[in-house]
Amino acid sequence: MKQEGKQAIWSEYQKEIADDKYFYVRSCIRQNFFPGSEVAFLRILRDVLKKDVYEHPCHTTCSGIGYHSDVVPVETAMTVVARQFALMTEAGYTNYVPSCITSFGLYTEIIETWHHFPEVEEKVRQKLKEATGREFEIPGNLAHASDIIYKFRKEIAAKAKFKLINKNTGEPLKVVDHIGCHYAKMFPSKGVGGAEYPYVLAGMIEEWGGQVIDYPERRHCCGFGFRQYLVQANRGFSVACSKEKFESMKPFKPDMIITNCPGCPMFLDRWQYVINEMEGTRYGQNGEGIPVFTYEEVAGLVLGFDPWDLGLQMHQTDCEPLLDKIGIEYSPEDKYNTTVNSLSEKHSSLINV
Amino acid sequence: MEKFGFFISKGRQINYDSNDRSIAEYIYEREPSFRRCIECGGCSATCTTGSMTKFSLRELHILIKRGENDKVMESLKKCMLCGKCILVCPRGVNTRNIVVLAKQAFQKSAAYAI
Amino acid sequence: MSKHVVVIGGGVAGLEAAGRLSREGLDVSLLEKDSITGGHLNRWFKLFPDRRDSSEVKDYLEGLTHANNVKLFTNVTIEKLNRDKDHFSVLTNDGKELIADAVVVATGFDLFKSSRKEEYGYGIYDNVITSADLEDMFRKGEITAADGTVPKKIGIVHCVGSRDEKAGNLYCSKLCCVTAVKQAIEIREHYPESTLFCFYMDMRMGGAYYEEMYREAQEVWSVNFIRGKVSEASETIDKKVVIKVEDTLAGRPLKMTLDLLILMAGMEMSEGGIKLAGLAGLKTGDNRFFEATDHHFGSNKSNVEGLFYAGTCTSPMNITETISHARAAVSEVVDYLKNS
Amino acid sequence: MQFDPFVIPFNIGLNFILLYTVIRCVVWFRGLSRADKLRMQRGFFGTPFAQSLREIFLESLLHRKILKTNFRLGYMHMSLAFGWFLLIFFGTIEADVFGTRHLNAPYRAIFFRFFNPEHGRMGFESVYGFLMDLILAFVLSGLFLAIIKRFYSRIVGMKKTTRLKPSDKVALTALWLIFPSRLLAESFTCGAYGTGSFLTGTLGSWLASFLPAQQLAYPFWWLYSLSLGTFFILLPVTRYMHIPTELFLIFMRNSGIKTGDKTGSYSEVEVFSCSSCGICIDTCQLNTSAGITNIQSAYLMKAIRNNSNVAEIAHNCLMCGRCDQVCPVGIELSPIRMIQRRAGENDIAYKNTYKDYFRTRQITASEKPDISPVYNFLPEVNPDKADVLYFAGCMTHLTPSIKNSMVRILEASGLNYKFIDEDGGACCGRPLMLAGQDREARELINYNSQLIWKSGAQTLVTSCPICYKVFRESYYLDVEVLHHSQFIKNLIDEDIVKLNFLRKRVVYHTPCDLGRGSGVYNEPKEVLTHISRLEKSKFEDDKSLCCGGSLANMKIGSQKRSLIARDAAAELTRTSPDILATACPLCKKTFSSATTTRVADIAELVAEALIVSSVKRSTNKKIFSAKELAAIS
Repeated sequence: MKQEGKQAIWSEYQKEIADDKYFYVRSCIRQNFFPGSEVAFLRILRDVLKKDVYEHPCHTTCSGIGYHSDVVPVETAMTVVARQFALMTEAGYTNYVPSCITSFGLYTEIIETWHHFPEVEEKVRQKLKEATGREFEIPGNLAHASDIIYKFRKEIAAKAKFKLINKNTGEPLKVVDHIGCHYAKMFPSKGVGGAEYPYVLAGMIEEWGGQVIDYPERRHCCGFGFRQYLVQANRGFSVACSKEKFESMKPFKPDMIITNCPGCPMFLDRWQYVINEMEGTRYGQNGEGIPVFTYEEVAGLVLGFDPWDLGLQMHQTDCEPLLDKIGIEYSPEDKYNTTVNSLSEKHSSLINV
Repeated sequence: MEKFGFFISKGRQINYDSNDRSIAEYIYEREPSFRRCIECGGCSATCTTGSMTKFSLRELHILIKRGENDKVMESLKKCMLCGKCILVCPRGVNTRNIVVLAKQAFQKSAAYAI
Repeated sequence: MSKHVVVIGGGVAGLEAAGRLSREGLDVSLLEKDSITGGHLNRWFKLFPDRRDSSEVKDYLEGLTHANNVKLFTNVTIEKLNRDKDHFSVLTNDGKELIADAVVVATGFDLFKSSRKEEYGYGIYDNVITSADLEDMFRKGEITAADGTVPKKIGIVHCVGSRDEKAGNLYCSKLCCVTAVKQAIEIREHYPESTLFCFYMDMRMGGAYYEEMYREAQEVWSVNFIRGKVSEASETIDKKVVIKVEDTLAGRPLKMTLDLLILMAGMEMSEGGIKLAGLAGLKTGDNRFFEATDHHFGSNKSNVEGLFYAGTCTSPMNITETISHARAAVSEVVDYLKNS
Repeated sequence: MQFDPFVIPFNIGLNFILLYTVIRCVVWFRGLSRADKLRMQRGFFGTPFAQSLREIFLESLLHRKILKTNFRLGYMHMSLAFGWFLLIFFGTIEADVFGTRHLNAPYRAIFFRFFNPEHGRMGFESVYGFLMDLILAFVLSGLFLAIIKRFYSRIVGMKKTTRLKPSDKVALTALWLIFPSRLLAESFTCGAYGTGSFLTGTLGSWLASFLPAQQLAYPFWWLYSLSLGTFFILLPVTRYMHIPTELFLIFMRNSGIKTGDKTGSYSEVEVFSCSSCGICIDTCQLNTSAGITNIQSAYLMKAIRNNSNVAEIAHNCLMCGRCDQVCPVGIELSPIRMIQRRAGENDIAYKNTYKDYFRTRQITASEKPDISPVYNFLPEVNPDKADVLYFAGCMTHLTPSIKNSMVRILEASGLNYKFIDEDGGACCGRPLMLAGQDREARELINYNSQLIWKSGAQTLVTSCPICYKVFRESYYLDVEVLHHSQFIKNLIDEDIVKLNFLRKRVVYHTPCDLGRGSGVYNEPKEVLTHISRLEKSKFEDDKSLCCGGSLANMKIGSQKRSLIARDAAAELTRTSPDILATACPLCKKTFSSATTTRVADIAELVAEALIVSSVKRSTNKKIFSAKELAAIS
């Protein structure tokens, strides 16, 4: 692997990312699968980086999940998206930051479509006006939440309490970065580092002390694929995709996987359990699984957040071995005992950093 | 074990690295014209058997060459050796001998013993 | 007083045109951007289909120009090219101004930059090389993987940068197939224990004796041909290359680990040509090559009177065609000068 | 002097070979089926015995067949075999008449001169000596040719000669030494005693003039005896075993025994009767056109004898049957080859139970061959009733002009016919049989038979000699099977179709499976005579060439096939005929790409010659039923 080759490509795929005043929209799935991650994002931006992040209470699904499951027509999706943009416009923001990769993909796709087919945009504006009376501006800057963390990776590194380093050996942790398919595969120029060698997560890993693992099935989908998972009979295909990735990354002995998509951490995490139950195979070291994290969780860990505040207890593949490797302290008995009160207490302590 | 209501799918991908190509090697050694095939499909188009049932010598050629041998023998048996394929082959591939050799190879190979 | 013709580009077409023009009794200046003439011939080792040494062709071409007293200017690029009345004024980077009665443009082609096909990882993966890199190895007489070992399993990807909308080139470079076959045979000759795989979309073996070479590659050299466009390459922990391709004839996706992957880079309009087109207002086609005034009987004629094209600056050509095209350009020039 | 130690090698050899031959014949006899044993017993006491003696004299001694095909080669064989026989015959008489006593042991006749050095000085003795010298000279002339043939086979009119294995070489050297050593031994003895006739006497006295003849004679008698003994001892492991075996074969054949379809005593005797004379090699087009010189029948016989590489040889043959026609020993070469092809298949189907027994001490369970039907995808068909069935055959479907011509002829005939494989039917089964896969072939035969029975037809016409042969030989059909040439001949004879004269010069190529394979030689030629000017080629009837396209050969590729086709077509078109006619779709297709002369099937020419207007076009009403037609013809 020639790093300079990759750097040449990364330098070609740099995107503009706004540096403040974000209109943040949550993800349908992530709020349920990894609720700690979005909270952590807000804490990092507001409390650690002191940025202005606005959340609108009337925000709904972008309908991308229905669009990609073939149940929502594109015109409907466009109008729903137009409404989200209207909320942003009404709130006085122009920098749109979705938490979900599929939303990001859908927004990109729709904005691009409108660019090429202004008459469609005109029609959507008209329909939105008729239905809701709202009007919208196309976001001045559209960046995925992981782009924001990527942008501030150095600031986070500067405030880091931990590095992605095995404290026992002093070696960097071997980290697999998995990028959601809808991040850059549709529009390579819209992703940091492009579609073939995305840099958005790799940049964080490098900055925070880890070593990026580039394995043969890096580009492969996690297997979520909407329809593949939603229909139970198809789940065998979904799990087979994850399995292919695990088999491929296994020789590299990764310490952890980091992802930027709602579905990927879910499936890379849960399918490890399923594969172990069905075939008795585990892919991590010492007969353990490979812990899977969202980028917010990793950022939070690096900044010294409490693992249980980050929602790591929601993971099916245990994350404790990794915490031990990094040297992060945690209380095992608190794992499932977290209360809202204790959370807010810890917040205040953190904000004073 | 059907614990979750589904099985882990086996991919359709040909894994060339791990596939067994001994059948192909057996044929290559004895009938070098096997290498000349350009997969034009002439043989399958004229095939007496192919007109009555799903049987494509062209496809079998490829599957043997890739080491996807699992269902090839079953198919090979359907050939009547009538020889029309030889007459249409633009590359002079000795197709009948390939069928005979492939059957031989399968029968000799312990891995595919019936 | 004999008339003066400037030939731009000292590759196959330029050398042939310059030599022949000079033989016609014209005063010829040959401008070459490199320090030596010969163009792509300098990089290629053996030529298809007869596998002769490229230096033989180069010797012939350079012999032709030397014997006919062509004025050669090397390390020269063109800064200005204007037509005033019935003369051309050619201004070079070293400040010379050449006044010519006619100009022959023979700026040739550039090889497609394989790193643009990011999914193949050229410049990133250790063991992904191009057809041109392989020719360098042939010249050295040693084909090795990045770690110096002898590659056993070698893949060749056809149509890299050709017939590919994503690469911006809709056309077929037409010589990559035969180059792939030639190189596959050469590798097998060099390492009889190696196994070769050619991944092709179509085998376009249109030239004289090309198809015969293809047959020979299959029959004598046991080269395996798999029909399908390689979709992606990646690297294993031991630096081998894993490729994914659909074996379209089996109707199944296929995965294979290779010790070395060779990309058959296609032909593109040269950067020098594009620059020249801008300077002189020359028409280029959708494929970015110079557009001749007529496909059938004006393939040397440009939209500027007195300026003619020779060789691969108009479309991909093999050496035979390039030389023929250059000779045709010569006859166009002679014809033009006679009547002007 | 009655005995000398030097005769011991000869005596041992002779006794050994006699005993061996007797035992071998007994074993072979016991291996025969009951019916064949009876045949042989009956034959031994009947006319076949006399026939056999006659044949032995004509073929084994005089080599009449070889003499007819190739005089020089025939002379070589004759001089060695017949000459040696005469030497023994007259030698025995000589010993009996002139020796000290009657009824001598064989060695006393063979080494007569040694024991009677003074013999031959006067009168009748010298005349007899002259005769013996003459015979020896006769044998030596053959030996001279044989030695030359070994190194320059063309001199005796052979393009190729057989290759030898080591034991053959030793035996051959011994054989070559026998007669020169006899000549020298006798000459030295005669030289010493001043006896001998024109050969031994002259040579003897000349040698004695400068050599100590008395002392040198004895070593040469030893050499003579040793070479005889060595030759006899080696006989069973060499090709020369054919000498005694052939006699037995002739008796068996004249008793009416046939090769059959499995290895048996008779086929074994045939294999051992092959003298490797190499005539089959010279006849074989794979040799003469394609340069393949290791698969001919002589090599097959050798491979079977030596148990080596039989399968590869057995399948590399066009099965044109040309070698069967010329084999001077009359071995049924093609049936033996077919046995080997089938045997190859069985080897695979039945795994040897005792394989590796001595290593593992375990008998592996014998695996039953897979006998589940493989062609069960064939559709069940209920054909319309018809009197005449037309079965074009797979190959004919690739030569649509033949198929269309036959349809025109059938239409013109007004017969109630049905084209059963119009949309492509199942294969006839012969290609599978030729590959040795009889079981699979039987499935197709059963399928087609059902089809034919269901149609209720009485006549089955096919355009393809391959199909024709298998329909006749391997189908159990209650219908008359006709090749289309025979069918057309009937139509002409019965005036059912009227034909123009085409005014073309035509050479007819007899397809292998139709001619040598099925014995149909005349009908196609009569049809052609009716419509064109038929000219003769050098390769008429059973001498006809193979086109090279034969399905029987599994091994050769298209290049070799076209070499054969080109040579054959060139021979056949030597007189520049307008048309090269044949009666086989495969021959037509093969020749078409091998010559610029127009190649046409008989059916095509007949269809061209058809006078349509004169035909009563009653498509539904039949003019003749097929049975009537058959009865007439």
